[in-house]
Amino acid sequence: MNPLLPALVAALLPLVGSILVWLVPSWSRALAVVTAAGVLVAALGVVNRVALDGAAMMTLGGWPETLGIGIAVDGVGALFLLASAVVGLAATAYGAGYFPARHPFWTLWLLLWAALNAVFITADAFNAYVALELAGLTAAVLVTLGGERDAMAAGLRYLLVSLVGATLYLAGVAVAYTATGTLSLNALMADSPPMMAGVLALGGLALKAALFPLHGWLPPAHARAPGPVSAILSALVVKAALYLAWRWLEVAPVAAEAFILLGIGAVIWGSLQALRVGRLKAIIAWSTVAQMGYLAVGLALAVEGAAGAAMGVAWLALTHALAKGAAFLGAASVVRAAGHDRWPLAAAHLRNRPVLVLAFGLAAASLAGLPPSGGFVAKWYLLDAAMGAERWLLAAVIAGGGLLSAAYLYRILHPALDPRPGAEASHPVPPVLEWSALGLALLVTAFGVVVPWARDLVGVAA
Amino acid sequence: MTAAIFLFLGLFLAVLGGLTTFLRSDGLHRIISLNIAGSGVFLALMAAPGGEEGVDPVAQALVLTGIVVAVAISGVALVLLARLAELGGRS
Amino acid sequence: MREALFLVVAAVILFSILLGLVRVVFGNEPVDRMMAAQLLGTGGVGVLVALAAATGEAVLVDVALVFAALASVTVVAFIHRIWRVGEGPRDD
Amino acid sequence: MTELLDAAVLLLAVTGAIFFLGGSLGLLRFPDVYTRLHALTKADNVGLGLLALGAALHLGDPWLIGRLALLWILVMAAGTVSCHLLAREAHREGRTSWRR
Amino acid sequence: MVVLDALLALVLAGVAVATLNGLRRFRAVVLFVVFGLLLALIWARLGAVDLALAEAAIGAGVTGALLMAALDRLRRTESSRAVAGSAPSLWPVVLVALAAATVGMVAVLSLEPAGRPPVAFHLGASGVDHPVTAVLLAFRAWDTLLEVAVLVAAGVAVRAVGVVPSPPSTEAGPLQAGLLRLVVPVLVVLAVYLLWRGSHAPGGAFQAGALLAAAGVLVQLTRVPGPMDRPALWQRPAETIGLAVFTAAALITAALDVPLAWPEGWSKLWILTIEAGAAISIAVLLMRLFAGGAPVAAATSDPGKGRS
Repeated sequence: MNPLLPALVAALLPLVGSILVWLVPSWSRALAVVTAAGVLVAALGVVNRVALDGAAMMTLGGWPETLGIGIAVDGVGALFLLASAVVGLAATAYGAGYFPARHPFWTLWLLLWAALNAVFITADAFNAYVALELAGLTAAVLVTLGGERDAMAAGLRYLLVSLVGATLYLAGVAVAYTATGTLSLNALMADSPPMMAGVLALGGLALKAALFPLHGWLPPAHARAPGPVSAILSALVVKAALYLAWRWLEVAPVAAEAFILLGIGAVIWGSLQALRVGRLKAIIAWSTVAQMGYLAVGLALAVEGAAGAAMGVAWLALTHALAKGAAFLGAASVVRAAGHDRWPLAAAHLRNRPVLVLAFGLAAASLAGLPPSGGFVAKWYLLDAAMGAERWLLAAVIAGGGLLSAAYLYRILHPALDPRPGAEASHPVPPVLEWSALGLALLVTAFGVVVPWARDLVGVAA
Repeated sequence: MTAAIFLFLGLFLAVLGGLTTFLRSDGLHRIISLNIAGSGVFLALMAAPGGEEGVDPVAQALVLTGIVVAVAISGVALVLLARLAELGGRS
Repeated sequence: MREALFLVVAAVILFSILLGLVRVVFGNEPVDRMMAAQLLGTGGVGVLVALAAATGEAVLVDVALVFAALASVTVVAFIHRIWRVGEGPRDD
Repeated sequence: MTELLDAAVLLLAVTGAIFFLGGSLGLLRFPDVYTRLHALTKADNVGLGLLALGAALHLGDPWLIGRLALLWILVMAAGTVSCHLLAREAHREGRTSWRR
Repeated sequence: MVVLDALLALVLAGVAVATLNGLRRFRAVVLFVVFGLLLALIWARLGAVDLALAEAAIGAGVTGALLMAALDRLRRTESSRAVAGSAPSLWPVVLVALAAATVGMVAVLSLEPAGRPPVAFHLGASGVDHPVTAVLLAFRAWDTLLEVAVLVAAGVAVRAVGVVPSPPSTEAGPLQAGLLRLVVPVLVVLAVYLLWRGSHAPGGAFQAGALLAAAGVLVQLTRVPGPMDRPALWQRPAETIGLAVFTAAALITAALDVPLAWPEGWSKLWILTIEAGAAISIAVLLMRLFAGGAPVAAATSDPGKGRS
């Protein structure tokens, strides 16, 4: 069977779900969970087929590649799709315990999910633009669902920023199309369009991926969004822009050095801010800024051909998605129990919740890159790639950044492990909220073990 | 010649609108600037020299898609802006 | 020859649009701006009709028809949303 | 026959263009809302009507002439209603008309 | 011709600068509407009639109304808006933009001419005779499907953001009601005509949808309460029918192992069906953007994220 059909289904199913949810709002939770299960099955199917038969590419509608829209999956794309399916399922399950049935969250989230999966399978520069706009619009509105003023302000800012990013990206696509007459990313890679195309497109994508110093919009948006939305945004939405940046770096490899510099800045600045801020969700949001720096560095190394970097960045994207999803879902449960997320004040609500503490601990281990976790493996590969390319400064930043993240994550865990008795929750926390966070955290730990398989899968990319 | 004039105009509008977005603090002005920048990009794409004679239908389709997407997003941005003002916040 | 005539007419109407724009840009109050915008809408129809006559492209008449059918929407929105009884149009 | 048609088209198109110019000038030079509205409607109704008639004579395709006629009716209706609404609101607000 | 084009370009550039210059919101709104009208003229001059139709329909019928509705809501709530004394001067930006455009122009014109996608060659296989429609609904149908999803997302978003307090109404008066009786039927006929004509000449779902939306906006402005002011059973199906038909078509063709390839011989029917659904949805969704949302549900607040 063609691996692209399940890939397309992974993008179409959420669309179907969003329509049904909008038409029959009282069943929305059940419909969304069924959709999420279907997307997971489709994503597993894609991973399976890619592992067995290798990468695949086709043009929708059967038109020639110069005319139609191509979709493609390779090992890396399959991993991104898998991350989207797993985190999406966890967020949907969490949302079922968090949002009531007749809530706009359901339609918007399923539309967002369709857009993300469309990005992960596309092989067309303009199709990526439309999918990015859909993702940007739905993500920004999801931020505002809490309804408070700060959430509205953060969401509006996010919407305008993502419109700026999309317009820049579109300008890049326009230049590339004018110069080469094609929109297919593969053909663009071969034709090497003028540098301006790559600069504009990558600039727009860097803005959407919150790459330092264009990250200003991310902490307020991710920290102010409702609980499961934060998890989706940090785990998946920024990854969509990052994934496209990878594709475009292959088109315009000259920008790789800039990504390395900005990535180093992001690791340092994001970590320092995470050490400083006084709210649980803000700590996690700033950690996303720092981790996007790692990913940018990894992308650049992979594009420059450093051995093992592609494996490192694909694995880091996957494990960061899972770990960050677990962390934000856990944080949302703390917020639900405490009524606020001022830190370390709210930590008292973490203490007598062993499930949550375990989830945070495992997620933190992966984020800091401690063994045994998927994050450890990913950072190991990145370190190895940097040393293999004889970039010692970069290796030092990767290693030192791990220490910094351990420091800010210790800020979360230390008060949680305090032996004093915990506080009573002000709002009940349904078990599904805690267990969906733990599920992601357990999975990310398990991904520290299945490395050889993954290595083969990423090898399919080439 | 016609195409060259409008190509220049499109590039001018794209840069002008893009830069002005960062100079304005008022949300409504920002949304309008962004729309002008987008129109500039569309105009440049349509007026840029194409391979063959006549209008490139692919470019037209892309711009049409872009126009509809821009209207949808601007509409939501306007409603969000108004809602934020009702809550007493500033953009 | 008639084609050239219609081109000149299109240019003249465009010039009159330019004059009307002066009212929009430097006008004193919203009503003036709105009236001028209305004139520009009609002017746009005029330019399109003249161009259609000059180039023989009949599709342009359809564009003009769309313009004409929508000419009142903006003014009606202005009356009902901006200039309401007792408030008067403010420009801010 | 063609010469006659040429002359008619010329006359109609040029007069139409002059009405457009006049409307703009009136908008610029007339002293108050009511008089400016007066200038505006002349351009709308007469200017475009003459121009459309000229174009119709020039093109001579019946299906096209029908669309031009519809177009003119629509513009007249829009102009009439817009000016009525603007004048009504201006009047309600108590604006007095200009006197020399 | 060149003189006309140069004049048009100058006027549009001037309108853009005037729109961006200064702090007055209403002035910016009116000038932006004018900008859209002139842009439609430019599309016509470039021979892009589909774009001219779309820009005319959206620019004259939707954008102005959307902006004025937003301005109205802003003014009724921001009673003491502190307007900054004066905007920073725009002239340096204009100079920078002129310089950048000159550089960009030289760069673009020095490019080697590249080929374009072979639309004409495959037009016969697409099922329609108008190349733009063939690109939108056959060659690049996946883009258009996602674009319809963007519109649905916008409609849902407007409802999610919250309810609009209905404005104090000015009564329409007999003349405006008469206008409605003339213009709305014309707009509907025009929309159907453009939709049908899209298969062989400029026109199509978006132009038709935007025209219908303009008709809806006129009704919304004339009747109190308007059709979108309170929830009704038809609204949600109408908002989603375009996306539903399109997604169903994609799923059926994917099940046949040829995703988004319309069955041979039937493609025109498939394309027209999808376009008709899309036009309805586009119309209702654009009206929704204008009218603002009736709330889906009371938004659950996430406790603990109050004012800081």
